[in-house]
Amino acid sequence: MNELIPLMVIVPLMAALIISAFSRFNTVTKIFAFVVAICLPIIPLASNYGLHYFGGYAPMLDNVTSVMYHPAITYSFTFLQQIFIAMIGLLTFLVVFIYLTKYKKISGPYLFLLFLGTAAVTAMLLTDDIFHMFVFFEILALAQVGIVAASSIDYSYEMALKYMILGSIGSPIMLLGIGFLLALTGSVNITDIVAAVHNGLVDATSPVFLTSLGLIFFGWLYASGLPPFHTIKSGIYSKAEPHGAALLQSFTVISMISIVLIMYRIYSALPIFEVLVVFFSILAMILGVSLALTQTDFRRMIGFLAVGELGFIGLGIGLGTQYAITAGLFQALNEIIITALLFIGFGAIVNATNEVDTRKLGGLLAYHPKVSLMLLIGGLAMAGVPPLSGFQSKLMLVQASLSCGFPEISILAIMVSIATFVVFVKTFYAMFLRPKPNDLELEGKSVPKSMIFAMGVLLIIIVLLGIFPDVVTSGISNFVGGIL
Amino acid sequence: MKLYDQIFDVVKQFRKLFSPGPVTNADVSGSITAEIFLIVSLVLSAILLRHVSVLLAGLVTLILAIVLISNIPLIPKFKIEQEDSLEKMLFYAVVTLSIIVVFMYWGGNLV
Amino acid sequence: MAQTQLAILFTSIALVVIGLYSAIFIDNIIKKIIGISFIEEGANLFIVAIGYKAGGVVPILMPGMDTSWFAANAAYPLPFGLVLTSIVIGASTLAVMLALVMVLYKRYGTLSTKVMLADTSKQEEYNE
Amino acid sequence: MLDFVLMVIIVVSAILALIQKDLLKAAILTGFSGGALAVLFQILLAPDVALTQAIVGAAIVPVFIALAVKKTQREDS
Repeated sequence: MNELIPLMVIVPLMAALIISAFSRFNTVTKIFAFVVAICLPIIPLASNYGLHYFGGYAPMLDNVTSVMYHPAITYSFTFLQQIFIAMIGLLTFLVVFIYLTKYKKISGPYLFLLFLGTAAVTAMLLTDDIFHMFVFFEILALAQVGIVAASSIDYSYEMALKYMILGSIGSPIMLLGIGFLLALTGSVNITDIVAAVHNGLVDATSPVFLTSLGLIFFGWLYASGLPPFHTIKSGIYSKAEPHGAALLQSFTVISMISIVLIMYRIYSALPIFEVLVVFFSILAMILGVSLALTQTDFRRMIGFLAVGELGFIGLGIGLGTQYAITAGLFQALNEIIITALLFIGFGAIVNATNEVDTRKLGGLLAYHPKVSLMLLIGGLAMAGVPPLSGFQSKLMLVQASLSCGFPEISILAIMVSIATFVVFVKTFYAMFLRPKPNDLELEGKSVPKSMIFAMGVLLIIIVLLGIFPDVVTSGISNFVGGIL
Repeated sequence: MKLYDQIFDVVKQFRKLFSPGPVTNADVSGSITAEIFLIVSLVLSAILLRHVSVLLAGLVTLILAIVLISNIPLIPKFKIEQEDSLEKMLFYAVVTLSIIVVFMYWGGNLV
Repeated sequence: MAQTQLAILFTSIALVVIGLYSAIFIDNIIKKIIGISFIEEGANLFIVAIGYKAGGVVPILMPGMDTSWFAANAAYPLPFGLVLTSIVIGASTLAVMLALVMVLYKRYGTLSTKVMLADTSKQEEYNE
Repeated sequence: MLDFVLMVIIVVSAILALIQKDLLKAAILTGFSGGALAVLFQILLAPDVALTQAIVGAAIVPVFIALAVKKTQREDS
């Protein structure tokens, strides 16, 4: 059943094109988008693991040097790709569902952008070809800009343009890094590059190889929103529509882990790689959380928290043992779900009050008890309170850094978790528990049912992953053992 | 007494951070938490230098702690540097890029 | 000759540096976008130069060519294919940026980055 | 020899485009730079890339910039 592997990219891509072409027919397009969105999480779950060679060009064995060459663009599909693609598919389904029920007259281009982004991140996860990854990375950047610019929030165009200008520095620099690698190895297939590096065909200590790491690393910083790009990432989250922001952060997390896994496979022999990743992750954790503490716009606050949580993922990868990388990837999965829940929930509050300033809100618990309860559980999961899923991954990370001989990092991770908890409790108090200000109008506005449904689904996954983490971690651990 | 006055001045300076608009207790306490968190976490991450050299780690930690504490409140200065104007973001991006490339080309083998 | 490739390396580095300079120091947004697009051109030029072979032939197998001679003398075609994609991506990115600039010009009436893309709180003051 | 001349043209016209006060001139100089790059690609044995770059770099990009300048303002103030 390996024919299903390319379909994971082709289905959302074709759906995007068809929807934007036929968006005049409102009802038909709605039904079509709904059906495609339901298919997205089902395809990866129904597919078998394996490799897919585009064009059918199987790997060739060079008889002289007895080295395998991969002439085709290769998609590799394992447990890690399956779980992440299924999760992103589920999230896309929920976001599309919220969008379809919220507006009577749908906009074709917006659905186009949502499906295009999903297709791009799926391809980035699956691909074993570094240039193919770069192409979809650029497509993803365009889709993200479109999602931000399409929102009706003030100053969204400005933020989109800022993101794009920074992106047109970040992406060519990454392309330059890929060019350096191509010059050294003569191939863009990652398996071939890794083989060349490990067989000693490339001098791992040569300055050119190190510079290619630096350039690709800078592109990775832009893709994942670690410092110095943390302000723009939190900015675009706060300027997108809430359901769009929920999808945007998952795009960020997926592009972060797909690029960092590629870098890990190529550069893991260099000790400087792990130092760089850990340094920027710690910086992201400190800056993200300390800036989140001082925000008054709660969408911006969640944006900074999301950036701070990314530091945990980088920390897991940077420590470099099997247990640590498993913890980092598990944290990535949890963060996708939890941050999506928070964005959708706070978006529901914006929907019901038209206010984003925490100083002007209050007393919402009595008006929206369901939303506030689910938001409370989501926030506790993000801060790492047992028995929710965030606790499991953070516990694994702390144990991993202790066993690597870095107790400082464990203390730092725990402190960041506590500060996250403080941010959340402060906001929850200001928005839900404090007496209602007199000039706040709450009558006659309700939260859409679809948002509550989406939050409920995500909440069930959070609780299930918190109670049974082994379902995911054992599979991820096998995958990590394969690339070490 | 100067340090004492400075610490108690911090709360007054936070008022400017949230202007225009009212300042609530939760915001001020959040800012104070951020201040303490920033100092402690930076000092804590300086201890990581002990894997390079223990003496260096001790010196850097001490100097960093003194500099940070004598410069409170840090959060207003910090926030001005990280506002979302394009110029500041581009400046920090380009500076980071040049530091990474120069460091990798000439010093990538030192670690 | 390797001289050409070295010279191209310097040219592409010069283009990248021009782009980075314009990103920081040029205030006019259209000129800034023009400058940043030079980074992309520098990267493209570098990648094309990887495939170049001094004294080689264009990597198209014509009828009547000896295959082993062709394999030894043709330029490496993989980077060329990559650059094709990259050029198109660069042009589309530029088009989207210019479209956003046109929309924002109507709101602000100036092309200065300091006004148009300042901090959000300052923009609120400007609009009031 | 032609390749070195072209490289000089690329860099110089890029610098000149950035110091113009008139944005339309900057657009035309960008086209110069893109066209010279296309010829350089031809010399570097990549005729397919040269064709694309000639269309995109020498025609489409300057036209886009000129359109943007026409819709906004011409002089750099």
